[in-house]
Amino acid sequence: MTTTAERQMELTLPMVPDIEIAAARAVGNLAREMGMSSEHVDEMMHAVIEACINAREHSGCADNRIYLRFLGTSQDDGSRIDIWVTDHGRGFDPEEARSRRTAPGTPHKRGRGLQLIELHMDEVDISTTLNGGTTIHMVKYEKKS
Amino acid sequence: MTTTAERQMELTLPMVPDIEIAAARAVGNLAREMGMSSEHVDEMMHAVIEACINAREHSGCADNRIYLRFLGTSQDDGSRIDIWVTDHGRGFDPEEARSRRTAPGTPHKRGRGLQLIELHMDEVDISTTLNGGTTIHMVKYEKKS
Amino acid sequence: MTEELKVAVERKPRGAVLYTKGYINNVGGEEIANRAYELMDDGVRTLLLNLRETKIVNSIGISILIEIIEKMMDKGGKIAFCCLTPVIHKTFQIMGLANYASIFDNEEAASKELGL
Amino acid sequence: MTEELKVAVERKPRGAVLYTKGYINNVGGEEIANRAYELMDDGVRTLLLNLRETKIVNSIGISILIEIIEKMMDKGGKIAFCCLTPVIHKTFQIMGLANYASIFDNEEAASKELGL
Ligand SMILES: Nc1ncnc2c1ncn2[C@@H]1O[C@H](COP(=O)(O)OP(=O)(O)O)[C@@H](O)[C@H]1O
Ligand SMILES: Nc1ncnc2c1ncn2[C@@H]1O[C@H](COP(=O)(O)OP(=O)(O)O)[C@@H](O)[C@H]1O
Repeated sequence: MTTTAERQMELTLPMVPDIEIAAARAVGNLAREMGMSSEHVDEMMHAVIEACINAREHSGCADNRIYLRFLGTSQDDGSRIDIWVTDHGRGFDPEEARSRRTAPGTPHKRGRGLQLIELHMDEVDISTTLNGGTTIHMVKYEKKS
Repeated sequence: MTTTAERQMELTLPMVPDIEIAAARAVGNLAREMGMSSEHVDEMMHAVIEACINAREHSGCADNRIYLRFLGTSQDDGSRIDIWVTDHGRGFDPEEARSRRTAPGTPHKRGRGLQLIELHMDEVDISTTLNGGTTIHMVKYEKKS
Repeated sequence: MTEELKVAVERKPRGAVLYTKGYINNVGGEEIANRAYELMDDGVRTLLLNLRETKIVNSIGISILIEIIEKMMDKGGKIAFCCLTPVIHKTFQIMGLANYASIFDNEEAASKELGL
Repeated sequence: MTEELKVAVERKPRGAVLYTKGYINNVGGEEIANRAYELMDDGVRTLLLNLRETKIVNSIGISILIEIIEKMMDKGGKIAFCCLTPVIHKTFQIMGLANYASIFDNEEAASKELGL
């Protein structure tokens, strides 16, 4: 397997209203330029939006910044986009957050952000430590057809 | 003078045809989101395009990558965007390149990239060393009206 | 950034259609809610939301849509959606919204089924 | 990336108009050149390039435009431009293109002046 093209973007954004749109647009452009299908692009954009909203709404960070990194890799058999969304906030317990969830499809007003992210992306892992901030890493694959 | 908002983007792009459009689009979005006028946005995009083309056409770099950094700062009296376009190539002598120039307006097929960049941006400085690569740093201001 | 949602209302013989354009976030959701509550106060009991020009929603916006549906159900009315992008459709399903609001592919099918 | 330039040709009683859409880079410039040379071979001596739908040019693309102008001048014809964005207009001036090609605000003014 040879890696033919790789592009990376790092983005630092202030936590202001609607800033998640800037983040989503940036990853959307990168994904489109790499030839991802419009539905995959859309899913990634929605996942990034939820991750940014969580950082803004829950992290309580002092520096008021969201740090994003996007890595796009093209390989013989398709392409892959890795996304990291990081805040320097209070961190949380993902297990505890998961246990507060209701089953998908049950109408529930909040507590769906992480669930949506998991649904839209192929892989999701969260590294978070108490007062050490949170990074959510997500991956989307697109096989060549 | 208080700095109210700052956003940064770092972008690593492969040197493939038309990649300068991805770079220009990224800085264009950032500038628009910061409220820059469409003419300033357009000028920045054209400057970034020329800088990326120079890196691709002249740098002869081995890693085949262009490194971009955009920094947007909003201040009381307006906003400012700093752009760095870096390659890890052979470097060049900007004085020598300038001396090869013809006067602006004289029809001439090549040798206009740096001139266009200087015209489109408010400040331009080039750091380049033989075989140590090139960074072109450019600044665009927009005063609040 | 201006990602403001635009809402247009069209009254129909037996209800109304709400057209949205743009990002449905908290502010956009509230905007839709205000227009929907005005219509409900006016006696409208069948409301179709045509999201044709909305490409992005977030979970806060959707939770407001769920509140609107609940209020309408309390009044014995119903809310339906049409013209969703595939990803918004999927999102509505996870958020549980598809459970008590019908979702149609296009406005014609929706109007016919709802008797608008 | 597909930033392909599209070119459309419209023959006029006394010349032709070339409409461009998209990015004028080396490839786009060559595309324009091919169409322009076809028209010249066909005897066209007055050619208007309407750049209405071009928002971005690069210096390589422009140098190809200069070549086209030179070829046309050799044949005793003329090339003009219209509908440039302010930044493209400025760029044409520095590149020296404005020196031997007229630039018009809109197609009407250009057609009238050129007698197309
Ligand atoms: N970046 C973060 N920093 C701190 N806490 C977070 C972060 N992201 C998520 N959480 C916690 O996880 C919970 C679940 O998040 P989520 O599934 O997005 O639902 P919601 O945001 O609607 O509460 C949140 O309520 C919050 O307590
Ligand atoms: N990133 C770079 N690396 C090496 N050489 C460069 C770089 N950028 C510019 N140059 C040198 O400077 C000269 C002038 O550049 P420019 O004004 O853009 O004109 P052109 O690219 O049309 O030659 C180039 O011909 C090249 O020798």
